[in-house]
Amino acid sequence: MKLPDKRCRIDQAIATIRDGDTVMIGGFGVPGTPMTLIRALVAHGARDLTIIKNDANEPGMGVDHLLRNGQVSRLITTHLGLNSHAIGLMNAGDIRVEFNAQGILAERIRAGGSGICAVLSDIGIGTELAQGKQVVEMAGKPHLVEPALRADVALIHADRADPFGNLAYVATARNFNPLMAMAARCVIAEAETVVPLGALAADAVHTAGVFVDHLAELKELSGDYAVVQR
Amino acid sequence: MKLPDKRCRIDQAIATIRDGDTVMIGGFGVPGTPMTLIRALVAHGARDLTIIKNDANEPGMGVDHLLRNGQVSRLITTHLGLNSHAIGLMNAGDIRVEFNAQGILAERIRAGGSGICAVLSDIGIGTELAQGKQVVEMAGKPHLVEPALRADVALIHADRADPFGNLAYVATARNFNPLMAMAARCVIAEAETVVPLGALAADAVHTAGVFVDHLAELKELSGDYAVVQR
Amino acid sequence: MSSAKNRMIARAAREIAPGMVVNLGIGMPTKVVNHLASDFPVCLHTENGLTGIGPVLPPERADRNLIDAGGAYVSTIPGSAFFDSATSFAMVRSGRLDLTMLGAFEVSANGDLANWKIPGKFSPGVGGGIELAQKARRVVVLTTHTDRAGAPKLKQQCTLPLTACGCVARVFTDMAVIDITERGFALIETLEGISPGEVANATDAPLILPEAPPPTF
Amino acid sequence: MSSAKNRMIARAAREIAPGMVVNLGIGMPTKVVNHLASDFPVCLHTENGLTGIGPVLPPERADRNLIDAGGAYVSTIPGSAFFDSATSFAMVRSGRLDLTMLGAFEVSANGDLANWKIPGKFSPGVGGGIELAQKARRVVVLTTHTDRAGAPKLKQQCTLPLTACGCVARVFTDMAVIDITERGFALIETLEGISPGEVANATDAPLILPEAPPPTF
Repeated sequence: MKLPDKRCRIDQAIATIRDGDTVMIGGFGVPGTPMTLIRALVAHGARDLTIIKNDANEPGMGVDHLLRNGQVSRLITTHLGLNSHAIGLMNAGDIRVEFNAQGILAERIRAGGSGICAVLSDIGIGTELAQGKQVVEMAGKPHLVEPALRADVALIHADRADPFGNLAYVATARNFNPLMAMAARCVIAEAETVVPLGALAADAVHTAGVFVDHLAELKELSGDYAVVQR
Repeated sequence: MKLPDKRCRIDQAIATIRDGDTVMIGGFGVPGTPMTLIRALVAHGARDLTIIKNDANEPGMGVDHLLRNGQVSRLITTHLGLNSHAIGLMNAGDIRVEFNAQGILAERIRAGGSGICAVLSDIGIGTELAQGKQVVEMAGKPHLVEPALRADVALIHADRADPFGNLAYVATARNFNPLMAMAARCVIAEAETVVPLGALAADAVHTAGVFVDHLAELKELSGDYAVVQR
Repeated sequence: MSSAKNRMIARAAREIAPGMVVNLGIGMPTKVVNHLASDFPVCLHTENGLTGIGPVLPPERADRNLIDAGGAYVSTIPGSAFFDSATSFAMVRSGRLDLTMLGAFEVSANGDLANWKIPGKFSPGVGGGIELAQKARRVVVLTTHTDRAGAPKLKQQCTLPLTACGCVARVFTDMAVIDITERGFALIETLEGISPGEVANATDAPLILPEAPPPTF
Repeated sequence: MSSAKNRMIARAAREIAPGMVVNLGIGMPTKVVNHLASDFPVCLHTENGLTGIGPVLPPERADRNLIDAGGAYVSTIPGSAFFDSATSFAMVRSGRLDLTMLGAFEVSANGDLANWKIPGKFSPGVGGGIELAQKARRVVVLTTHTDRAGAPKLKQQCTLPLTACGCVARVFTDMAVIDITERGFALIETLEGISPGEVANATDAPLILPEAPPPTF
């Protein structure tokens, strides 16, 4: 047996995204944000997207390009504190924003990626984040039903990959990437380096290739990925 | 800042286990089973234990020593097919056995290790494994409530560790170990090798040391760990 | 193994399409791998935490830490990956397994599968079977057509505790290839030398026969 | 930063006991680390996926892939570990954080915390704050005693949306150290030069005073 090769051109992979799709995008700040795939999605132009991402990056960076291009109608996120532009769109009613507790967003995505329908949690009970949520009693205590999240497409940034789509992340660029890479019908990964099959040790794989549908090697790393000067 | 040192003697760590405790034990077959910690628990003699383990190893191996020593009153597991002795104890009513679907056992342990109260799943609906379980309707469909599992103590086998308790596993010896290492009040890990702080790359850690309470280096590897001759 | 079983297993191997992710259950399904070419593009999954299973090794070359879910000492291939048990079943339940091949005690005409328990006689636990049966995109069964006493395993309804309901798409036996259709069992192929009538006689439910003589394997 | 704030932060640093796992929230809590000795045995956690945070680095030495939850370019120390966001909050919710230090808009006399939203003015989202506040084994707050308009932040009841109920054990301010007790706010220490009466006047709830003059910091 040998493992299939999933390398592809970025534009061809992104072309499968349709108006109205739900798109998960990895990253926490700049680290782990698939900047090149986002630029390709801007060029592609699909609209009315629901974006699931921890944050909205900063003005003029990453997912903010999708916001500025009017492609996003809904954002499922945890914190927009570094993007005043996104907050402005939210306050103007131009995008609908659903805030999740950060670890609950992570669990909902992981549940979606694990074929689990929902998790029961006591996080947020007594706060406005509990409003409108289904409640289940267990052992006499109330718990919130946090439904699994899945997406049509996940955009993932990895440090290294092999042609089968096994991925490895580096430092805090891991964050939501391994979770989202489990939770979409179509998983598109960009990797800074693609090594030959077998060069990524089986014990060092962070996301197994079976979760990944399309893999693109980044020929060069744009300034989008650089250290942010503040 | 520097990280604390968690190295300890095996007998001292195991001495904290009390009659009636719930003990998670890693491993799927021989790989990943903490054979040395199990031998120490046999020597310690704590009784009326609830053991949570994927399987019961084989007759005369691993957790079967605890069964033969009469220390186990209850076993939460997925499959006993390779241990006719354990099946005999179950059929004679000497131990109570609760069978879980294997991935659901993994999820229940992970939920316990993640501060999640339960997961909702459709696995087993329409089979006898669904009997007696709480049902929650979501989107008009029934789902089974699978409560989180936690333990008083988890016994873990790792390939490599550093003094802070960061762990790395090898090959299929990983299995339930990273999940159980999250899900117990007191986590005791045995490692084949303990390397200096910093020698285990931060990206290569499989279980972060914050989950681990006590770490023991195996001075020599007993025959318990060897390839099984059939 | 009998020649009929061998031909059943060889026929089942043709069920695997290039590029698939496949889990082969313990027993006869595991042997399907022997009928795949060494360069066939497929990813084999074992639920104890490995994708990219390589050949089984003899004890003297075995890695003590590398087994499949049946306890066989296997190996890796370039591109293999190890992961924990939660991740392994995340793959299964989230639909990343294209195909699983399982054994069976009974299969019903609507695709119910019973393969884990015989009350009072055999109850070792369900292991990973429920999730494989319920969640793989395609579930096929490899089984002898009748049990040791000659009783049919393909029945109108299962009498044993179920593994999963309505999950089986196709059954490979030592007599035939049979699909589960909306109208029940349908004969697709027969073993060379076996007639459709013999298959129908060994099946404890109506068997839809093709109009022309079916292909043989 | 004012001298009073600096002394508050230095005092808060003494809250960290050897061997603890600690998460320091964005803002003043992050600065607590500057008051720990370089060989102090502690494990700092940041929710974007790192245990064992090392010193903040200047841009020219920064690793573009290595930040803390506040976006600062940090470093590792021997024994650091990286992990994904689900694992990071698994640590938080399963009780592996001994201590978290958070900022606050308001703290109530029963330990309710409001620190994420001012309706109509400020609502950037809750981030990881709820889980830190609700699940760390010990939650302490670092805040100025009053807001910019001079209004007390310690109140009988919070008026802003809550982060978590009854979670705060202790508050460090630029005037005092105050514990939340079953009977409400209790004065523990005062900033050097501040009298218990001044603290009570700046607190919008009853303040239990010690019988003897409290220690200063």
